[in-house]
Amino acid sequence: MTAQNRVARYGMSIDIDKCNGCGACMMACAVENNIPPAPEAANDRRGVTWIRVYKVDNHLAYPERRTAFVPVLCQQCGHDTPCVHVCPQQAVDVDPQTGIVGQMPERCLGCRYCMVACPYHARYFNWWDPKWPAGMEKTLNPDVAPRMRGVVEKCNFCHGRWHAAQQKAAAAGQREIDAADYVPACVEACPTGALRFGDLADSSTEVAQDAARPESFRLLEKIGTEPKIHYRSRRDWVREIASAPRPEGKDGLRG
Amino acid sequence: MSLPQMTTTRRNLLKFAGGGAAGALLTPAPWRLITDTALWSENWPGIPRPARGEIRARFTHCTLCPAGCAVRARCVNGQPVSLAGVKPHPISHGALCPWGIAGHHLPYHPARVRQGPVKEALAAVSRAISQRGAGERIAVLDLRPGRTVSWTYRRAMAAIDDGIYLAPRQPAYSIDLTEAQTVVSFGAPLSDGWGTPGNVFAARANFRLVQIEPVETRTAALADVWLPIRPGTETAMAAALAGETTIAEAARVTGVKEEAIGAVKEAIASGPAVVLAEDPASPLMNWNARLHALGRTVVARREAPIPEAWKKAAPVNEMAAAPDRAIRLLLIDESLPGGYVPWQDIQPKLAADAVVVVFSSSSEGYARHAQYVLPAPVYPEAAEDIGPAIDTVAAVFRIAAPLIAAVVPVVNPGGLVARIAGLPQTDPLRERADAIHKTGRGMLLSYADGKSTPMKEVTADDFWKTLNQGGCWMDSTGKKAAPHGLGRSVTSPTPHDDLPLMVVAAEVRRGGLESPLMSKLERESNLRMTANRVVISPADARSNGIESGGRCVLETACGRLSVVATVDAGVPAGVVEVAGGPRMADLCGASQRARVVRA
Amino acid sequence: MVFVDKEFITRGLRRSSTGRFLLWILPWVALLGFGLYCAGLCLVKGLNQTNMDNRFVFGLWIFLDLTVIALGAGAFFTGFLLYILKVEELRSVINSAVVIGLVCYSGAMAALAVDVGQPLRSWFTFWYPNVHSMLTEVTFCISCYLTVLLIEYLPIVLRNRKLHEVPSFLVFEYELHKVTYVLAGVGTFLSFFHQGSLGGLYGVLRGRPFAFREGLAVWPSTFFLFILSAAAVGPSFILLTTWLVEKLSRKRLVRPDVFRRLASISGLLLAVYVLAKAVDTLIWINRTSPGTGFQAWQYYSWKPFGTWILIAEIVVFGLLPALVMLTPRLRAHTGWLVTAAAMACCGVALNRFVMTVQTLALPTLSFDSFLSYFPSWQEIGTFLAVVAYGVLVYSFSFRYFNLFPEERELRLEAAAQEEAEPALAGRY
Amino acid sequence: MIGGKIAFASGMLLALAGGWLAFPRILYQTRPQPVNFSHKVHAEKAGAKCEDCHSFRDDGTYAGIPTLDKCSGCHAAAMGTTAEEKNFIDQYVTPSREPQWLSYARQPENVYFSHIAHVKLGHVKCEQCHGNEGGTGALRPYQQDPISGYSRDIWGRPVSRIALRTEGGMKMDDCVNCHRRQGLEYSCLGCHK
Repeated sequence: MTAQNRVARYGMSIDIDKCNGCGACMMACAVENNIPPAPEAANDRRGVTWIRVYKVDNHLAYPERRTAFVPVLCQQCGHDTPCVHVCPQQAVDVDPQTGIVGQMPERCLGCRYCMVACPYHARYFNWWDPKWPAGMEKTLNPDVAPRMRGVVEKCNFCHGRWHAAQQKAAAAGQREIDAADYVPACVEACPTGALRFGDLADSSTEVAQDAARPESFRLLEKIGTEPKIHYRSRRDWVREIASAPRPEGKDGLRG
Repeated sequence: MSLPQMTTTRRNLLKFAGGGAAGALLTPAPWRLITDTALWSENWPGIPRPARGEIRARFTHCTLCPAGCAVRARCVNGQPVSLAGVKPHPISHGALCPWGIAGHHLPYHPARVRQGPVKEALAAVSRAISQRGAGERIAVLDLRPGRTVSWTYRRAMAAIDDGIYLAPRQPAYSIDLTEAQTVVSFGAPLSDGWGTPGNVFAARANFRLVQIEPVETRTAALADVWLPIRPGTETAMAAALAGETTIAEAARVTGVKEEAIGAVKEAIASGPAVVLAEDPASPLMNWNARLHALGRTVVARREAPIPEAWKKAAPVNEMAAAPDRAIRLLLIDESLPGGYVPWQDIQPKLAADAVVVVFSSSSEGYARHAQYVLPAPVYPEAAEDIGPAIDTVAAVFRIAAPLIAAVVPVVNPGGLVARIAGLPQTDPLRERADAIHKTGRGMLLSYADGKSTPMKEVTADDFWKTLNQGGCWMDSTGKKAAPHGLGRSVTSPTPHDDLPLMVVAAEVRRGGLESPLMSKLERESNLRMTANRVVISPADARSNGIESGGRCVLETACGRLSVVATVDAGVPAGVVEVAGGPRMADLCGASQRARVVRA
Repeated sequence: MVFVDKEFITRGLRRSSTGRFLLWILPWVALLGFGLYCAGLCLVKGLNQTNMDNRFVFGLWIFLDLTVIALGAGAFFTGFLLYILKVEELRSVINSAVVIGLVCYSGAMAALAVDVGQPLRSWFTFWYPNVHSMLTEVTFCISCYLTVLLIEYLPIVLRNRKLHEVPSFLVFEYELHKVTYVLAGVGTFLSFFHQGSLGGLYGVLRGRPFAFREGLAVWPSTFFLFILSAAAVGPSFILLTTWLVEKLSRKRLVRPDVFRRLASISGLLLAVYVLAKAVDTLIWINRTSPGTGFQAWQYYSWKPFGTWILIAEIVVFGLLPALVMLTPRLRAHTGWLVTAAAMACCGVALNRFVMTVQTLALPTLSFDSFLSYFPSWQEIGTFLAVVAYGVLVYSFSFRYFNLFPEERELRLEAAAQEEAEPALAGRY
Repeated sequence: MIGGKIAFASGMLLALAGGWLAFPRILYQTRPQPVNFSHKVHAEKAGAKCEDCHSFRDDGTYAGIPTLDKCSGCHAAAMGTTAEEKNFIDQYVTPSREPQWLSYARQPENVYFSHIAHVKLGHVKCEQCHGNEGGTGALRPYQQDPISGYSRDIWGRPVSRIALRTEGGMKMDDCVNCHRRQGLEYSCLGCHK
C-alpha cells in the first residue's frame, strides 16, 4: 500500500512430476476470474484459459510414449517484459511492489501486439462477448471485473485476492499482508500440491527454495525474460521442454 | 437567379458551418462525447455486474461422486461464488476435483431438466401399482447406494409387497492405502477419480504404484511403474505376478518385457502389497487374499449406524438378480450420478407395459429411455448424505447441506418414493443423526474451527447443527475386519471378429451435468477428451483410411456413434480410446469391442 | 443545378464518356460495398468473424497494412527526390505518387480500425502513449503523415477546372504551393520514421526469435531494412502504376526517360537493400538467433516454410530485379522494366508476409505445434474493400485532376501522328 | 465578404453557446432519490457519525449505504413528526421494503477502492472525497451520464473539469493526483480489478 512496504517478487514453482493433469487449476482460475464458458464456435486456439495445462509427450511411439502435464500461465517475466514495452497505450505494466505483470482490459484497445510479443502464448483475446448461461452470472466473483469483447487478458496471480488480503491487513491496521491470505486460486485448488506460490525475494519461502533446486528450470530461459514461474522434474526428457522446439518427429497435440 | 448570388449564399452557408465546427471544438462537448463512447465500451450491453455484498464462508459436502469431499463455499450474500476444499479435513485434505470446484454452476446449467410431467407420472405410478399382474414387481434403481435415502428406498420396497431394490454392485470392502507399500492397480484410476482424491494424493508419497493397463492414462503417467499390457490380458499378468504361471509366458501374452514383470513381482514380494482393479468386483481382487492384504489393506466396508426401525429393509440386489420381463414399475434415482447400469441390462427385466420414471437433472442418462423424467435437485440444492467412499476405512456420516434453494421446481425422489410406499413423512437424515448420536461413538469434526470433539460431549441438537453447518462424524477405527466377498467370476466378453478394436475409457466420466466451464478442459484446451472423440493408433487409422481430426463412426455390437478421430502414436494398435459416460456405456455394453470407420 | 461531368475534366485532356467511366467504376463500387459489409460484420459482431486466433493474432490485414504502406512509400520518396534532391523528371509523376500514397495510407488506417478489438478506444494511443512502443511510433507517424498527404493532395484537387473558378481556393492553393517543400521535408521525415518503426514492430520481439534482431541504438536492424526496402520499391510501384494507367487509358502520360529514371533509382536502392538484408540475415543466423537458444535452421524445417522462402525473398525478388533495373540495356525495354518493378514489389510483399505470417506460424514453446491460418471471407472482403477503395479514389483523381502534368503536351505531340490515323478514344 | 464573416461568427457563437450552456444540461439524466433523507438532521439530532451508518464489515470491506434494518433500528416507529419520516416508515420500514438508493459515488466495476485503507491507514477524512455530503439537509437528485452509465459525481460537476475542487471529481485523474502527491502510485492493478 505504501512506499515503506517490503518489495516482493511473487512467483510460482510447479512440480511437473506431481501434476496429473486433472485441470482443477484451470477450473478454479476460470471461476475466480469470471472467465465465461466458451461459445460453441470456440476451440483450443480461441478459448480463454489464463492457466492452461498442456499435455506434453516424449515424441516416442507406444509403448515408449510417456506423457507429462505442464501448466502454463503468464510467466510474469522479470526482465524487459516483452508485453509491457510493446503496448501502445500503457495497458500493461509491472507492479514494482509485487513484480506482477498487470493487464488493464479497460485501457486495452485490442491490437494484440502483446500477444505477438509473448513467447509463452499466455495472453488471451476475447473473441466473443462474455456470455454466461441465464442465472449463472449470480456466481460471479465480485472482486474481479468481467471483461468485454475485443480486449486482451491474462493471469495476474489472482490480483483480486491480493486486494482482499490488503483490505484485511488494513482492517487490522497493518500495511503488510499476511502471506497465508494471498494464494492464487490455481495453487489453492491443486489437489496434488504440484503448484506452490510465494515471494521469490524471500529465500525462506518454499518457492524460493524450489527455484534453487538442481532439477528446477524455466521455459525459454535463454530468451532472457527472467520468468518467475519455476518448473521442475526429475525426468530428463521433461526438462528438455524448456528449450526451443525440435521440429523433427513432432506431431500435433492430442485433442 | 444568377450564379454569383447563389454561390455567395452557398459560401456563407459553408462559412456558417465552418464557424460552427470551429466553435464546437472550443467547447467540452465533442471531447466529452469521445470520452463517453470509450467509457461506454467498458460496460456496453451484455457485460454482467457481479453482485456485491457480505462475503462469508459456508460449508457443505460435494455429492458429485461417492468421495463426498468437504467443501468450503465462498458466498456473497449467501450465494456461492467459488468452492474450495477444507484443508484440515482428515480424509479429503482440502482437495477438490475439477468437477467439484465448479459444482455450484450446476443449478444454472442450460441443459438442466427444468420441468417434468409430475402429475402424469404419479398417476401412471399408482396405476402401475394397482393394476400390476401376478409376479410383476415394483423396483427402485438407486445409482448411489449407501446413502440415507437408499435406506428410505429399501424400506419403501420392503413396505410394498413385490418391491425390489436394485443398485449397481458396491464393493463390500474398503481400501486402506496407508497400509500398503506397493499398490498393483489393474486399470484402477488412482490419480483420476478413484476414491477420495485428497486421501489418495496424501497417501501416494508412501506407496509404490504399479499401474497395469493398455493405455497411458493419467494414473499410468504418474505411476512409479507402468506395465503397458495388451488389452484383455490382465488375468495372464496377474497369474504370472502371483507365481501361477511363468514370467516368460506372461511376457508372451501381455507383450510386456520379462524383466519389467520380474521387477514388479519382486516389489510385491518385498512388502505389504494390495491389488486394485478398475471394476471393484473383478476376480483380480481375490488375489489380495494370497497377499495377506485382507483385514489389513482390504477391510470390511463400514457404514454409519442406522435407527433400529430401519432394519426392516429390502435387500440390495443387482440388476441381474431381478426376474426377466417382471418389472412393472421402475423408479430410477439418477439425481446423483453413480455407477451407470447399461440400458441393455435393464431392458430385458421390464414387463411389457412397464412404467419407467427417472429422477434426474440431466437428459443424458436414463432420461433417453424413460417415459417420465422428473426434475431432481442438483448439488448444491439437495440435502443429502454421501455413503462411504472405497478408500475410507472408518464409518463416516456427512451431510451435503444445501447452499441455495432449488432454482427450478424439483421433486425430492426420497420423499416421493416414501409417499408412494406410505412411509411416515419424516426427515431420515435427522433420524439417522440421532441414531448415530445415541451410540455415542466416534468424533465430531467441525470445519469452521477445525475442532474435533468426542460425541459423548455433544448434544443431539448441536450434532445436527454442526452436521448442517459444516461438520463430519467419524467413527473410531475399531478392529479392522476382513471383508466378506471380494471379486466374482465374470464372463469374459465374446470376441467379435468384425469388431477388431478394444474400447478403453481413457477418461473417468460420470453421467449427469457438468459445469459449462468444463469447456476450458475439453474444447478450449486439449486436456480432457470430449464424449464425441476417439483416439486410435496410426496403424489402425491407416488401415481404415482415417486421418487425424477426421469425422468417423464408432460401431459396436449395440450401435453407432458419430465421432471425431485423433490419431496418436501413443495409443497401441487394436485399441480405441474413448471418454466414458452413459452414452458410451450404452453403446459398448458388456463386450468392449468396436470398429472405427470413415463417416 | 445538374452535374455536368465534362465541366470538371481538365482542359486539353481527353477522358472517356461518362457512361464508360460509370461502367468502369461500377464493379469496383460493388466490391467496395461488399467489403464494407464484411468490415461492418467484424465491427458489430466482433473479430470472431475472422479466422484469427490467440496464436495467429495478426492475419491478412496486418500483412495488407505493411505491404501497402511499403508500396505507398513512393509518395514520400518521390517527393524527397523531387523537392529535396531536385530530380526534376519526377515532377511528371509526383501528383500520381501523392494520390497513390494517400490511397495506401488511408486504406491501411481503415483496415487497422477494423483490426483492433475496441476501435472506440483508438485515441487512447494519443492520450496515454507508451513512448517505448514501436506501435505508438507507427500510429503517430502514420496519422501525421496521412494529414501531410491530405494537404499535399489538396492543391491537386483545387487545381480542378471547376474549383479553380472559386477565387479564394485559388489563393489557398497558391499559399499551399509555397509550403510544398516544407511538406515534402516533413513527409520524408515522418515516413522514414514510420517505415522504420513498422520494421521495428517485429525486430523488437525478443519473444519471437524468428523476428528478433539486434540493432543500432534503440532500433533493431529491421527498422533500417524496412526503410530501405520501402524506399526501393516506392519508385518501382510508381513505375508499375503509371505503366498500368497508360495501358488502361491507352494514353502516353510520361516520357520514357521518367520510367528509366525511376527504375535506376529503384534498382540502386534495391541493390543496397539486398546487400544489407543479406548481411543482416547472416548475423541473425550466426549470432542473434542462436543467442536466444533457437537454431536458425529450425525455422525452415517447418513445411511449407523452407529455405526457398529466404532465397526467393533475397535473390529471386531482390537481387534479380535490382540487376535488371541497373543494366542499361535491359532498362531500355519497358517490358523488362515493368517486370523488374513488379518483381521488386512482390519481393517486399513477400518480406512483409514472412515478418507477419511466418513469425506467428512458428512455435516458440517446444511442446506447442506449428499452426496454419487461412483468412475468413469476412477478412478477405475487408481486404478487397481497401483495394476497391484505392482503385476508385485513383480513378476519380485521374479523371478529374491532372495527375500527369506532361500528359497534355504528350498528347499534342501525339496529335501529329493522329493526323494520319484516327484518334483512339481513351478508356477513361 | 462582410456577409461571410458574419456567417462565420454567428456559426461559431451558436456552437459555443450550445457546447458550454446547453450541453451540460442535456447530457445527464436526473433521477430523484427514493427517500428525502437529511444527513444534517441525523448528524445533529441523532449525533450520528458517518461510520455509525456507513460501516465496515469484519473483513474490512465497506458496507456502503446502510440497508433497511439499520434504519429500522431507530425508525421502527416514528421518532419525529416530519412527513418525510412518516412517509419513509409507511413505504419502507413497515412493509420492510429496501429503498433503492442511488449511489452518487459508485465507481466503475473495474475499480478496486478500499475505504478502510484510506480511512484507517491513510487517515483520509470522508469530506476529502465526498465533500460536505454529511452536512446536507436533503439528498440532491442523482444525475447519471446515460452513455457511460456513471454518476455525474465521478466526472465532477463542471463538464469541462476546469477549476475543479479536490473533492470535486472522482475520476481516475483525481485519485492519481492525490496518490502521486504522496508517492503512492504503483501500477494499474493497485486500484483496478
